[in-house]
Amino acid sequence: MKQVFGKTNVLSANPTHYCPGCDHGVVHRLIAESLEELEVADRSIGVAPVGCSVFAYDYFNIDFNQAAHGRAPAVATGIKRTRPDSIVFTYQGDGDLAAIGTAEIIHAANRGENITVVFINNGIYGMTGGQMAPTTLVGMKTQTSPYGRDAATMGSPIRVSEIIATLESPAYVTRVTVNNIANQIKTKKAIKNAFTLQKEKKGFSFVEIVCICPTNWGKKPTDAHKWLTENMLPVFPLGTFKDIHGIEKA
Amino acid sequence: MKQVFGKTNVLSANPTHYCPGCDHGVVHRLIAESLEELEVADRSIGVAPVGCSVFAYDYFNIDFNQAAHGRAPAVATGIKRTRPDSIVFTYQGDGDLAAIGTAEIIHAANRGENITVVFINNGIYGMTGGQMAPTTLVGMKTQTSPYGRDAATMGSPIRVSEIIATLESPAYVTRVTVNNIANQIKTKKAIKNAFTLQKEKKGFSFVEIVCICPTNWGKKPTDAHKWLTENMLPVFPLGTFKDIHGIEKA
Amino acid sequence: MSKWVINESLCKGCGICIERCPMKILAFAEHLTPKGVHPSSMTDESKCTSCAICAKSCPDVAIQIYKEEK
Amino acid sequence: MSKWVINESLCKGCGICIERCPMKILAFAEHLTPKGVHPSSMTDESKCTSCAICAKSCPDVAIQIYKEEK
Amino acid sequence: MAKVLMKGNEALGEAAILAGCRYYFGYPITPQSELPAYLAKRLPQVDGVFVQAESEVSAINMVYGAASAGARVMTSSSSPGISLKQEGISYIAGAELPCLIVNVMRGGPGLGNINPSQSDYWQATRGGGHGDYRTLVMAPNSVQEMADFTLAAFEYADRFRNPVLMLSDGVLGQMMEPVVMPAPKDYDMDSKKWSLGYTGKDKTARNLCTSIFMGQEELEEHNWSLYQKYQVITDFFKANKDLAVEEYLCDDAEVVLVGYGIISRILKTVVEKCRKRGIKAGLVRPKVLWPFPSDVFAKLADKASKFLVVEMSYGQMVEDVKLAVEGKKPVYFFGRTGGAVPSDFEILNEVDKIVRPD
Amino acid sequence: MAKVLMKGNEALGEAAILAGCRYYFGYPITPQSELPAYLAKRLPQVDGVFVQAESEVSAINMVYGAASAGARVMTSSSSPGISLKQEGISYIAGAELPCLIVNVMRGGPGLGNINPSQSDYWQATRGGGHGDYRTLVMAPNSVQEMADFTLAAFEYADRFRNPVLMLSDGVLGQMMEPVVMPAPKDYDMDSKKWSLGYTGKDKTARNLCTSIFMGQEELEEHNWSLYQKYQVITDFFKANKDLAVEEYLCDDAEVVLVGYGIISRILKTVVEKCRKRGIKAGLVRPKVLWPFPSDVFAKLADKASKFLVVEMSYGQMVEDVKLAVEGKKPVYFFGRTGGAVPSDFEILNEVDKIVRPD
Amino acid sequence: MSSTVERIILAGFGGQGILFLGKVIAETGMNSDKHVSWIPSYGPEMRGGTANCSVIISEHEIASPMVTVPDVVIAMNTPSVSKFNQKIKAGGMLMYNSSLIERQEFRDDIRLVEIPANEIAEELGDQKVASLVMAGAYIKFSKLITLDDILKTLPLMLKGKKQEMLDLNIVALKKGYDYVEEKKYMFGRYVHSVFKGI
Amino acid sequence: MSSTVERIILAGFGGQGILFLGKVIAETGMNSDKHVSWIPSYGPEMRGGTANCSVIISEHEIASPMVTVPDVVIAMNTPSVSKFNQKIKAGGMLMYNSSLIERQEFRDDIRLVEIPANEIAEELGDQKVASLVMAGAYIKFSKLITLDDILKTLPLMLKGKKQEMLDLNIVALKKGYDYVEEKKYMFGRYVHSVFKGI
Ligand SMILES: Cc1ncc(C[n+]2csc(CCOP(=O)(O)OP(=O)(O)O)c2C)c(N)n1
Ligand SMILES: Cc1ncc(C[n+]2csc(CCOP(=O)(O)OP(=O)(O)O)c2C)c(N)n1
Ligand code: SF4
Ligand code: SF4
Ligand code: SF4
Ligand code: SF4
Ligand code: SF4
Ligand code: SF4
Ligand SMILES: [Mg+2]
Ligand SMILES: [Mg+2]
Repeated sequence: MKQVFGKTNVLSANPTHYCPGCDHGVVHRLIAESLEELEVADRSIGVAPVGCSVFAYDYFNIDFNQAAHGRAPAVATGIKRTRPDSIVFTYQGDGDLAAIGTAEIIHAANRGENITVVFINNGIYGMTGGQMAPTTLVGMKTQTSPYGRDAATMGSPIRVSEIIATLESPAYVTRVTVNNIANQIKTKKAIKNAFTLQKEKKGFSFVEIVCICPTNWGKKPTDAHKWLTENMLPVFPLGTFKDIHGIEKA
Repeated sequence: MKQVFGKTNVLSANPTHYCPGCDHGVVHRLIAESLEELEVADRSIGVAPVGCSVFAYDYFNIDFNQAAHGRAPAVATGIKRTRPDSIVFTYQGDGDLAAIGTAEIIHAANRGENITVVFINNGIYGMTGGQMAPTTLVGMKTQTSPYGRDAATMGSPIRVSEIIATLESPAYVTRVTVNNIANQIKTKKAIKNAFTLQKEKKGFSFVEIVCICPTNWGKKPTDAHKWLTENMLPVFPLGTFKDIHGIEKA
Repeated sequence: MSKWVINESLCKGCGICIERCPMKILAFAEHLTPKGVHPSSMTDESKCTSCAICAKSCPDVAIQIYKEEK
Repeated sequence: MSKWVINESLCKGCGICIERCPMKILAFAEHLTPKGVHPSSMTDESKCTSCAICAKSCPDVAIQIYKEEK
Repeated sequence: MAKVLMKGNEALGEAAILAGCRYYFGYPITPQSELPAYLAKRLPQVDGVFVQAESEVSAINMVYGAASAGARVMTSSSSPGISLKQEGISYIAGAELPCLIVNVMRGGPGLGNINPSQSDYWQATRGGGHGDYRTLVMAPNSVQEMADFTLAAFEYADRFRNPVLMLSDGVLGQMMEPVVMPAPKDYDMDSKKWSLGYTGKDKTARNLCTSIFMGQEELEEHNWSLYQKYQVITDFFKANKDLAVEEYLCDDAEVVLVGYGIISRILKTVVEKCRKRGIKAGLVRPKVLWPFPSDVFAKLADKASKFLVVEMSYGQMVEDVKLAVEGKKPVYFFGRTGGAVPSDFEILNEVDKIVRPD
Repeated sequence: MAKVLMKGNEALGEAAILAGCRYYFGYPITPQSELPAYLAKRLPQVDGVFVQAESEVSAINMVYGAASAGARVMTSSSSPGISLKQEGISYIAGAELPCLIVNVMRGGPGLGNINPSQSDYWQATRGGGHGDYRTLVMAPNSVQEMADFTLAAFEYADRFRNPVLMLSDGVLGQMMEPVVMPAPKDYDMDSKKWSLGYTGKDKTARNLCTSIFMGQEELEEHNWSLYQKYQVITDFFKANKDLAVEEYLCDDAEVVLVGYGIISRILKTVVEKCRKRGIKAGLVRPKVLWPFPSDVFAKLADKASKFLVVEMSYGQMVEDVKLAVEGKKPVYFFGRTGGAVPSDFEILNEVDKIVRPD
Repeated sequence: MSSTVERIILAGFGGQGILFLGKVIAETGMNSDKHVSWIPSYGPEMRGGTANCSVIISEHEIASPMVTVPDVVIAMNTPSVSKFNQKIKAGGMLMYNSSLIERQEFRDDIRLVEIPANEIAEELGDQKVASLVMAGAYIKFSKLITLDDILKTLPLMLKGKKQEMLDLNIVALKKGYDYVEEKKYMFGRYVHSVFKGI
Repeated sequence: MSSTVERIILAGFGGQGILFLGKVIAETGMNSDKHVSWIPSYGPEMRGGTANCSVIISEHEIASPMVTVPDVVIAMNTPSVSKFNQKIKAGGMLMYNSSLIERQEFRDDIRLVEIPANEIAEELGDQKVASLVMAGAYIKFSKLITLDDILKTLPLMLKGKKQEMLDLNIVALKKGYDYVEEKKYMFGRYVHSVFKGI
């Protein structure tokens, strides 16, 4: 018998602390596999955020830095400038990246730091128990929008990929999801594209992944994926917003 | 003899501390005149930034708050939520708004705070003696880009209006300049539009004004306006990026 | 040796693999793991195509898939 | 009374009004103000159209413009 | 009013509403998240405003804005978030604006953990921000006090035009105890004539809120007037000792235990156990950490023979006790960190070591 | 090397390069802007990296990243900017990363002004950030020391894996004095085996940089090990007194003047004038503010009869002197704020009042 | 248990209703004019991991609300036993959910009470009320609150919930209460030997 | 002036080259093996407003580099006189730019030296060298640095600048130096009365 699927060694053996069905686990695997396939794992440095993935460093067998809430792109800048031959990526949630870390992500992107940002957009603050994120859908009830997000006073979901794409420097900006296997394959491709560009020192790459948070959405994982498809994707359309080196066509 | 031009009473009698020829003075006047014409001066509250206009409160005869560097939109949010019938505006430079205050401006805009933001884009940190701003042109020499801004490591000028326009909530986003009298008239119109919308509680308005900093550009004021026209405007195209209530056509 | 191997200590019982298996041959087991979870289990391995959709769907990389070598 | 009135203590000698006056009738004065500035000055008021371009151009609102009433 | 079983975080939230606070700006962080969650529900019911800011930095600056416009306003966070607010707090103190800032302390430094801690004492009492300024710092030790102190805090803030910091911790925020809600206070925004947007008829000049004083003389004068105000606050609490400090069995105490917040509750148990064992122990519990009730300690230093300070840190308040005691008597210290709340047994053990050093 | 007339800010920048520092991340602010301007020019000449961050918050986190990757790295700012860095500093201390943070102090609180000041002493020495941590704090008093201390700072930072804070002020940053640049040091990034991206051949396990310790025991153990390290640092400076403190004419001094930074220069003049007038004055000048050279004061308290602490604030370091003196002798204070650098005359006047209190 | 104060630690899996169980006891105490306190464990271990809370009911004002040496531990799963078993006061009580916890070498200086809470709950058709079963069992031993007290408090706490829900909770409570009665042989100061003997 | 230390405050408008003037003096002192220090005023008043700096040249190590009581004030404009006149040490010197500063009731316990710096500079064709004229005049009085010293230092400071530029600066320096010589009547410890008499 030949193994057709097993765990990559870039993932550690530690069981994750994520809730049952949480997409974080899948995305971790796709990153790990990409680093392995590109043969860069031994010189990769991850930057974990504050958020559910704060312990990401426990799940990857690579060097890791645990950054302050929202500051991963600044931390990654410091690391990459110091170790330009490393493959440096941040892994950030929507509270981390789109709220407190707004300035850091925009300016790292604008400087064209040669890093990769994996952005987990699950429309909620998972770690802290379900508060409203900048990407929370209008009408959605959360701990801090108990009557539903009101666009008039709390604003509408922020589309970060679209914002990043207005900047000149970023090389690759794309939005994907892992709501089914077909999309998971595309996500893997996107992550690999991003790391390939970095390996080739071609600049800043940004992969937004629309994800579920079954726990704080109050849904079973399988229902959550359905809900994501029906409600999140219309607001966060999948697609590539910038690809200055045409890597998707290559 | 009839006076055809005099100083509005909304401006104070204090001479400004601005350098000879600096556009800050003109923009101050346009704001003051707009408030007067809309008859809202007595209920207007300005928020001064940290930057050359830190003393703006000395030049207007209205209530003023002097905010921490970059935080004027947050401060204005606090004021406006507390005094919803006031006319609240921030007056911010490009270091203030586009660097340290990136998160604050984006999120105030996204919440659709019913405030007006006047954004003075002079491509430099004036107050601190000429450091690189996020809007500094590529190649431009500053205190902190002594060999010229290098797009590869320092990024390219950020176009804030375009970013703000990607958000759903803002009602009005426009870029103007005061490099000549014709454009000054358009700028006055834009500022008045912005305050009119606020008066009518129609949401967030954003007026970016491309300005000169003769001192730190090392140019005579009149040359600076020429330089602005030839070099800044191609990078920061004038125009209205968002006008959801169609005020410009009204 | 099985085509479908699960590490039950990793399984959190989320049910995604069960839903996504095109052959519909996975189901929650009767028993509980020490974590208090009914793990995913194989009901009819003969029907398994080793497509690995289940394994790739698993957020906890709990499943390994083998295929008969030709 | 003049059509063109300047408050010299406000003038910083930036020269913008001088450049923008369509009639080209403004020029730097010979004298220095206490601030050490050669202020803008009127060379030929008869040509002044009271268009106020100079006044509106002045960042320091140093100029006031009057027009003969008809 | 009837007793309700409530979490400290929630009791504080309800009390803020009773105090007339209608404006909350904050950012989620454990272990204080019940407080914003509570207010997100309650404030809209009383025509108040709840805004989840994009960050702690933004939140404190919203508070700065709202306070300048006359609002009774608050924010809350936990340790790392409070660090981010330091610039803003310095501005608020500099501009002499009243507001309430709640710190439900957790373990540090850095991300640390979310367990209860008292390691932000210095930050709170010495000003973690820049410049010569002080925040009035209060330290409740029960859910009831989380409520009662909140009402007092808003009063002090307005009275002294100064930010008030409520220094709580994970246990106090998370625990439930019965609480009787204090009576509500009326609050009229236009009671602040200096506020921006003031709509009172007697408004004459325009109002200004600033912390910039460019000239040397100007700033020194401002610093001096702040300094004078801090003296006034200090004198106020000296004159109203009961508001500032709780003394328990100190009259004949040979060893005086010192602790604030949740620790003081444990120390009370320790004092009781000590007394049962024949050790004359007493307790001083500062309810207000700044201004520190130094005179109480100075006086006790003439009577008691020893002091033992207990903190959930490696020793911060102990410095204030030492400063007050001025070397007259030995001041011992016992601390636990990381979220460990020292038990009465451990502390008893320390007392034993001190009392019977053989 | 030849003497060069240089600004303190620039001397510090050049010295950083000589120390092997090749990474600077910062954000402009007066009165330290010459430092980034200098390094923006110089670093590219030595293959170094200069990044103007979008904010102070971002800058300190870039430092966190670079330090974790093994860089000799620094940032600089002035008071309000340092307040914004507090969360980041707490992280750096928590993760035990070496780096240099320069504060060219200006007047506060809030925006204050840009004049020289010493009102961030508490923030620097007590940790303005959250949690039980310490930064090593150095206080140069001349342009030469701005350079010399910088080399030492990087050495200490690496030796103790701890952030070092250089507490300077507007005068020291802006003034020019002749300076002889110290000899350059070699620095090899891969000397730090623990660094992320470490490329040494002996790399075995993966490297990790974090400040989160979720479990209570874990964090307490970490806090304890930090505490132990702080003891080691304290002991190091006790054993190397000359590195930590300058004493001048203290042997027979009746009144000991105490001040750091630029103030200590003025105090030296005052001491000389006192001696001329027959007043036996001496000077203690801490060069290192944390760990505070308490033992020097403790010892002097047995000899000298009086202490006068002078600061450009309303009294911060004076607490450390009092803690050290333990009430044995009176400790007086004189301070000016807002940018006023007290003159020798004023201080002399204070000395007179103390020495001849009639 | 002392007749003036009861210090309880309740522990189990995140989803087992531990915190609610603690609240029911505390709220009942409060409504019976006792002094009470309730402190939860909080934080990430709650997700997936274990949850616990400390409750004190007392005739007198509660100085320290921290429970380091509990009079009673109510353990709903195995990890809870290992975590808290050693902390119980000598002469105290370990009440454990025997549906999920195997008999083992417990301490011999404490009282042991074995309640098959999940099985009883399952009989009632809803695993979720296992915690109420434990509450009922606990009441049996309490010197400070009674079944009556808790029956008065529960409806107040479940206000707004469906009547069936309330009824079910009450039944579970009573089942737990009665179970202790039936299994009289479980009492005794040192029941360790009893186990061995069985 | 003492022969071991000279404490100078130099003040004027922002654009008058005050800081550079101070640097020239300090740098000259350093190159002549003296101890020196230079402290600028800094900040927003520099823009448009006034600038000033304090320079000390000393035979001995400089304890305090702050100049509160200057031996010499070099004033380039009127506000500088009002700001610093009263601070000058009794017996000290006020050297002022009489091109921009009117004669007035100065103090009668200081030496006054009047230099029409702008006029001299204008004669040389460049207003900007007015500060060098003052430097030259100052040298005349210095006990610690000489014209020769400054002539050696100036080229080092203007390295990279055009030769004409350097030449012009040197001429200005000398003009200032010589002007003092010519106007001998300006000396005298208390010249106040002289003014009155003129
Ligand atoms: C400065 C600071 N503020 C707030 C927090 C609390 N906090 C931890 S995680 C988090 C948000 C997590 O949400 P997100 O980034 O969306 O990640 P997710 O958990 O959803 O994956 C917050 C606010 C913190 N640790 N530090
Ligand atoms: C927290 C903080 N960081 C930095 C500064 C210093 N500072 C003052 S103004 C300014 C930038 C001014 O530039 P800009 O916003 O473009 O305004 P301008 O002066 O060009 O009008 C900076 C960095 C400060 N006061 N506070
Ligand atoms: S809280 Fe949400 S995002 Fe976090 S681990 Fe659970 S499901 Fe995933
Ligand atoms: S520095 Fe520039 S922006 Fe500032 S006042 Fe002068 S010209 Fe205007
Ligand atoms: S490998 Fe394919 S067929 Fe086999 S169990 Fe998994 S999903 Fe089903
Ligand atoms: S997807 Fe994985 S965790 Fe979920 S049920 Fe299947 S095996 Fe278990
Ligand atoms: S009013 Fe018009 S014509 Fe008259 S001076 Fe001004 S610009 Fe010239
Ligand atoms: S525009 Fe105004 S400031 Fe400029 S020269 Fe004319 S009058 Fe003077
Ligand atoms: Mg999220
Ligand atoms: Mg600017």
